[in-house]
Amino acid sequence: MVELTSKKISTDAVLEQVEAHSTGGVVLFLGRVRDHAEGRPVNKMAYEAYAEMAKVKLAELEAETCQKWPVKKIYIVHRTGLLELGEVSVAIAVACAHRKDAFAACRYAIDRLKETVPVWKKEYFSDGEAWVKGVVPEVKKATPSSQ
Amino acid sequence: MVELTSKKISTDAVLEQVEAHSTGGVVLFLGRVRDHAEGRPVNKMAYEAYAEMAKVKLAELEAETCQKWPVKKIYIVHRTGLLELGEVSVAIAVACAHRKDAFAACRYAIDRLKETVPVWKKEYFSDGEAWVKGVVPEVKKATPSSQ
Amino acid sequence: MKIKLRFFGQLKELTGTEEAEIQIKENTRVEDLIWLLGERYPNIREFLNHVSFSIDNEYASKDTVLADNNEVGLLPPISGG
Amino acid sequence: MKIKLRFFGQLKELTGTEEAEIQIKENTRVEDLIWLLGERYPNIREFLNHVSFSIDNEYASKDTVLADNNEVGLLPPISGG
Repeated sequence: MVELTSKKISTDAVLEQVEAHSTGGVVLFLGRVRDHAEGRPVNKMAYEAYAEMAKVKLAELEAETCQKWPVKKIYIVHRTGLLELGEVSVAIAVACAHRKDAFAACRYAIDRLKETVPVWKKEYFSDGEAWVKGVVPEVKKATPSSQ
Repeated sequence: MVELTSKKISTDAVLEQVEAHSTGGVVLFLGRVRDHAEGRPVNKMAYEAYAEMAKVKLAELEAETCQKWPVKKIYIVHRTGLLELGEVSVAIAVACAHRKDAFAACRYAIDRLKETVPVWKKEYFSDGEAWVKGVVPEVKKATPSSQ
Repeated sequence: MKIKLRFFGQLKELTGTEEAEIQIKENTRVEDLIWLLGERYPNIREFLNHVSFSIDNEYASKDTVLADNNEVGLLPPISGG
Repeated sequence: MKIKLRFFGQLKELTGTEEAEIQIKENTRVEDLIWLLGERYPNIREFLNHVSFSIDNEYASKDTVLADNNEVGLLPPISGG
């Protein structure tokens, strides 16, 4: 399951989503608001999403991850809105029969999320604010009607 | 920090141990009791530890992991006693500034734990019980006084 | 023909706009749209080179031809996670 | 000289013992101890080949010489996690 939420992310709730008695290994990744960025102290962080598209991309990400690894359960949630220091901005939980797969799948999911899901973050400093330098998502060429 | 406990492991408490405003990425590994082992249904699982030595080995594991990766916070806890299906037998939480390190360090820690920490588990089936086939820990040769 | 525009991040701030409608001619490609946008929103001109475009929730290349009622997103480099 | 033995897992079950003391001669190595153990605990003989030994909380090789009051663990292959 995937979700985009403006509410505080509870890690307990995240882990409940991947409860399954048939899984041995669970890997959870949490992204949290850091108190510094390139040496500058950060006070808080705002996350903005293109909600409709982000949900589509999160669902694609889920499907892609499950295609590449034998995932039993996966839950991906991204937060939006204004976050305080230490709050969770993104959580990805993956349950697999074998821990090797759970690590690889979770790692893939967070790496890929950062390349594909339309979300933007802004850092608030004591003396101003700045959008975080992002990455340009890859775009498949429009298939020309060339056959 | 490392711990050996006969009490139920709370993932919230585990994650609290690696709270730090200076860390961006947290990776948590959870081992849970599975409902099957090599095709046979499992009802519960008993974990026995050589407590004094396990604590020494867990502390070594922590030190080793922190030496290999830039770990900001790490918490390793292993459960002992009789566990029901789905209960957490081991939890390893690692917080690093960069997620790549957190994944690598957490992966290393659980792999190494299984090779070095003296813990034994027994599976209970509906019609019997069996000690799980384990691994023989590596032993450094006693340094002979050969100089 | 008309399309709906959606602005995000810095582009939303610079245009002061979340959504807008714009009339386009038939066979307008994303690349052509960029010029229309530069004309209509002068203060985002310098950013348009780094903007990605989406059409109906899918990233679109610059040679994609727009259709009536498409929803087109103007997406600065993404920084989620 | 005497040492303290600790039994774990299957070995604890088979010997019905958690701890025991055993007298050893000076210069007894872990390898020599294995023969003493086989003599004293016949029903773990077939397992002694796969047992690891610890001395005072550290894995010990078979050529390690035991010292008075060492705590020696008889450790079946480990299966934590």
